Amino acid sequence: MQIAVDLVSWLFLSMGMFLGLTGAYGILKFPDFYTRVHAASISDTLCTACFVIGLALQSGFNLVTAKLFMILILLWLTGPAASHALVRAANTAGLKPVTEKKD
Amino acid sequence: MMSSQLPALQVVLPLLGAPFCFLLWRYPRWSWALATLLSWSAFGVAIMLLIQVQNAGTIEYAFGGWQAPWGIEYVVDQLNVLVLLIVSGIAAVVFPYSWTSVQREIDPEQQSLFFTSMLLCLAGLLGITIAGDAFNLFVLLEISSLSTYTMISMGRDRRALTASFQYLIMGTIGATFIIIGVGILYMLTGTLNMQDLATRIPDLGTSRASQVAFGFLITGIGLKLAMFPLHLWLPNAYAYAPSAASAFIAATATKVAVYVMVRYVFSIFGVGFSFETMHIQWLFVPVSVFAILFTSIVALFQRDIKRMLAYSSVAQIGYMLLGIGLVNVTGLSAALLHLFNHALMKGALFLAMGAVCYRIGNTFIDSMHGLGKQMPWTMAAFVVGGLSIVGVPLTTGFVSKWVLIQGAIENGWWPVVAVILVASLIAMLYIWRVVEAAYMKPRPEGAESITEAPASLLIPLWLLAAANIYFGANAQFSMELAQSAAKTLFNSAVVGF
Amino acid sequence: MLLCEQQTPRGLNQLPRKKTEMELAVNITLLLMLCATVFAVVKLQSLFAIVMLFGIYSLLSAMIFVALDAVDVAFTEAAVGAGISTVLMLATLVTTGRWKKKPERSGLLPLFVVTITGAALVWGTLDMPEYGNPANPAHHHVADRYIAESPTEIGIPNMVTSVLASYRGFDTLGEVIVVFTALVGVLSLLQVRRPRTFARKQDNRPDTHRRRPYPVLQVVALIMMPFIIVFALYVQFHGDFGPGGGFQAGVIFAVAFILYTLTYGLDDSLALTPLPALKILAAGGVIIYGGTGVVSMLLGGNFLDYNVLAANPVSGQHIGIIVIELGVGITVASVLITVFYAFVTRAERNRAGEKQVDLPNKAD
Amino acid sequence: MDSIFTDILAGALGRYNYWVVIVLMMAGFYVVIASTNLVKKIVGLNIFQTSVFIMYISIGKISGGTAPIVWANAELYSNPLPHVLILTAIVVGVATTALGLSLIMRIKHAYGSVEEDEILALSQAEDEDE
Repeated sequence: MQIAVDLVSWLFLSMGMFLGLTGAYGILKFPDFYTRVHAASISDTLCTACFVIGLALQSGFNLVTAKLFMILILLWLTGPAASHALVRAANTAGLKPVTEKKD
Repeated sequence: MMSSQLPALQVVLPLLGAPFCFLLWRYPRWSWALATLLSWSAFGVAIMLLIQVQNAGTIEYAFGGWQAPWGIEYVVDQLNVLVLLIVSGIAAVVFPYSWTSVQREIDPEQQSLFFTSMLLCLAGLLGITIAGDAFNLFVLLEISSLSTYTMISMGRDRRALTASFQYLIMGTIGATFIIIGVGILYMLTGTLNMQDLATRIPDLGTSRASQVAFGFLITGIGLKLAMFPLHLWLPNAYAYAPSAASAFIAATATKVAVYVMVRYVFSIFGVGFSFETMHIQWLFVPVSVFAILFTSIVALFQRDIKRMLAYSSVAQIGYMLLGIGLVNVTGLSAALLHLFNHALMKGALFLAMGAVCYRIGNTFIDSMHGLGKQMPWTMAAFVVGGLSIVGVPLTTGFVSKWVLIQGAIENGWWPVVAVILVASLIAMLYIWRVVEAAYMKPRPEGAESITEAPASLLIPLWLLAAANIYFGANAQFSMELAQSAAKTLFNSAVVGF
Repeated sequence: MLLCEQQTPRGLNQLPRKKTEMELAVNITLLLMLCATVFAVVKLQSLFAIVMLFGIYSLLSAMIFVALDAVDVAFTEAAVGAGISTVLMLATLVTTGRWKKKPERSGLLPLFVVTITGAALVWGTLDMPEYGNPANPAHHHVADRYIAESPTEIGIPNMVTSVLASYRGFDTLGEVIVVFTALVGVLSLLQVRRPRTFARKQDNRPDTHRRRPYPVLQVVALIMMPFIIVFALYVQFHGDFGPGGGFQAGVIFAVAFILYTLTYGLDDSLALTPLPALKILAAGGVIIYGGTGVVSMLLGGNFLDYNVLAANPVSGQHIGIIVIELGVGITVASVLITVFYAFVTRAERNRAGEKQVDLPNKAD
Repeated sequence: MDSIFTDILAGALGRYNYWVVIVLMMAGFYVVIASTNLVKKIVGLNIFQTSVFIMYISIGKISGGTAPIVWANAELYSNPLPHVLILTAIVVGVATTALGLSLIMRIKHAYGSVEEDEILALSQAEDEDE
């Protein structure tokens, strides 16, 4: 049983790690600001979710898990809002998205 | 019961008066009245402390009732009671003066903020003076520094802003150096209490870490007291600050920093460590000789008299460091005496400039032509202060220079004596420039006629000018205090305060 | 290092040794990241990037503080350094522009000064007590008593709070006064005013200069605010038992209003927290703190001696600490809110006046 | 030979923390004195101070210790005193930063620039005009 829980937990943790790395790669590779924010925010939400679930499985059913899920809710609330604010600010400042490679 | 609380009251009264002063933002006059009242009460407390110290010796006060190395302690002894007296005395004169002066120089909206800053600065300086705890000294130093930056930035010229910013950067670097030094000392000894440090530092011997701590502390304090190559913030800060602030800061802030230097060099590190291991005199003497000559000459070429006085201040700080660098009792008592006397003379000179600024709006030498006739009392007070800077007999400046020369002769350092004399000559020249402009040159044709400054400016100004003459003619009081403090610092340096 | 491994007392399992190694690895990683951040700051030209990197620097050092067991400090650094300082710097950039105009001058003299200072320090470390050794002089003499006696003398588990509020309570009063002094300074330099008043003067567009509503952000901010405030109160009153206290609580409380200002605009938030009230609270917090000291003086103790506040010294300490922490929290919160308003007022004023756009219209 | 090597290693292990902190401190200090941009100066000042804070906290660390909050299983606590000092210093630091930044905004308003050399040139021109 313990092994099974550990296995699932590690699955989630490595999934989170993979998503985090993908996000980081996206930030480096994508062509302009908007796509970069997109990469960061997508990986941000799912990645944290995976981490929290993985850690919650590690700790078992107790106060720590409850706190972890509260953190998750907080991040789900603030992360997208922050991405939204960023993009909106860029748009207001007049930053144009790159639509085609050669212009 | 109250008498045992005096050391706390000395600082707490102005410190807690400040928020009340701030709350009166709609009524600047009341906030000024409160500040003045508190500055007088601080002076009263300082006098009572002086009497207590002379009767009963060193007073210790434990904040929160916690014994010394664990809690924060205030210590009042013969050395710092002198500084307390001069800081609160200057405040008691400058605060009443400030109302009229501030009316001309600061917007009504900001006046109560100005008085609050002055009160905070006073509290910080008094606290630094009697703090017995190295870290508490840093906190109080920051209170006084932040309020000083605020006061300077309220000057009318836009250069006041850059002067204040420059001071903020250099002052914060200085303060950070001080906490680095204190941190290393704490690492080596496990204590922050000054008395405790003084007993534990000799056990460290000549460890490298304590030498580095010493270096950082000296540099940090040197920045605060405008030790020669680190003085760059000072001229602009004094020149562009509002008159009342210039007078208060010039007369007190660097003096308190000199006191902190003396405290660290003599009481905490001890004579043996500072002068035999670190040979700090070989820093102080050349630096101060150079400062005295160089900045006196620079002062000669200033058009703005406030700026000229600021450069003269750097030179005068040089005298104090020179006194410390002589490493004898006479030299140290000269330094302490000059600390006291210089506060009196610079206070008087800057107050006189404040009165001039009140009438003509600036302090340039060419706009002061003919002022000797039109503002006779103000200019007479300026002349008294100027004579004191030069060191003419019967003024305070003479007394401290005389003792300083004696100290130099004791060491057989004749070139230093020559430097002091030459610098006095240069001082005579720069004071003479003002006297010439005010008394010999006629008021230019068509210039608006000017009347004497109001009594609310003249009375404080003349109180300080009179103090210059009184303590010059009758130097026994300040001399005895300085000498006994210097003796204790040399003799019982290791034992403590 | 070797010495302390022998002295680690716990023998339940192999955890301590593992923990120390783990700490070492975490420490070194964080320190390296700090170095990288700092060198980027030295090199970069974009002020915006520099300020953001400073926020990262602060956050990283907060993590180091956690690794070095200084949880209270970490909390404060994260809230103050990474939070408030960065926000204030960003607000300044709105006014001053985001790009440095010129590359650095060649800094030979600064480099010389820095090298000398650094070399002196390194030279000094060579005979410094070893890092982390429990036998170091710093951990004995004064600190012993705080660790051994404070839980019974003061009666609260968090030793940092005991030392901060009671043994060194006067330092903390000084610190509150420093914050108050900063308020005095900022108010003398920058005014706090409703942007509407001077924007109207500039041009008579009806109400268009008012911020366009940000529905998403405003809703999120409204959801967050009560939680932030509850958290601030928790930190305020739980500081005796866990990390936290008046400073951290004050900063968090201020953050709630900064969030509100960012999403709803200065007009609305000044209506919520009028300036005179903030000023009175800022001074009031100092007066509460100092007043506790004065009361203890009147009751016959020394300044800030809480033992005399109640019949039983320990409950006296409790009362004293709660009251002064409250004073700290009130002052810090209202000062930071006011300072932020002052910064925003200046930025808004710039916006109402000449509009300067210095954002290069490129992704890179 | 072996003992010398372990000595050096132990010495380095015992001090690496201080050394890195010194590097950080000096980098911050360099930014303060070398940068011509006032905002960058303030950032440098903050980095300088934050690094000093790390130094203090390193002084207070005891290997194998725990945070100084009374806890049933803990036997060794890290030293709480440096923590208290640094709490104070952090708040002092933010106060200085706030004041410095508001000065910068006023300087920008008065001179139209936050570059030190431009401001210096303007001030000098003013000095000569008088």
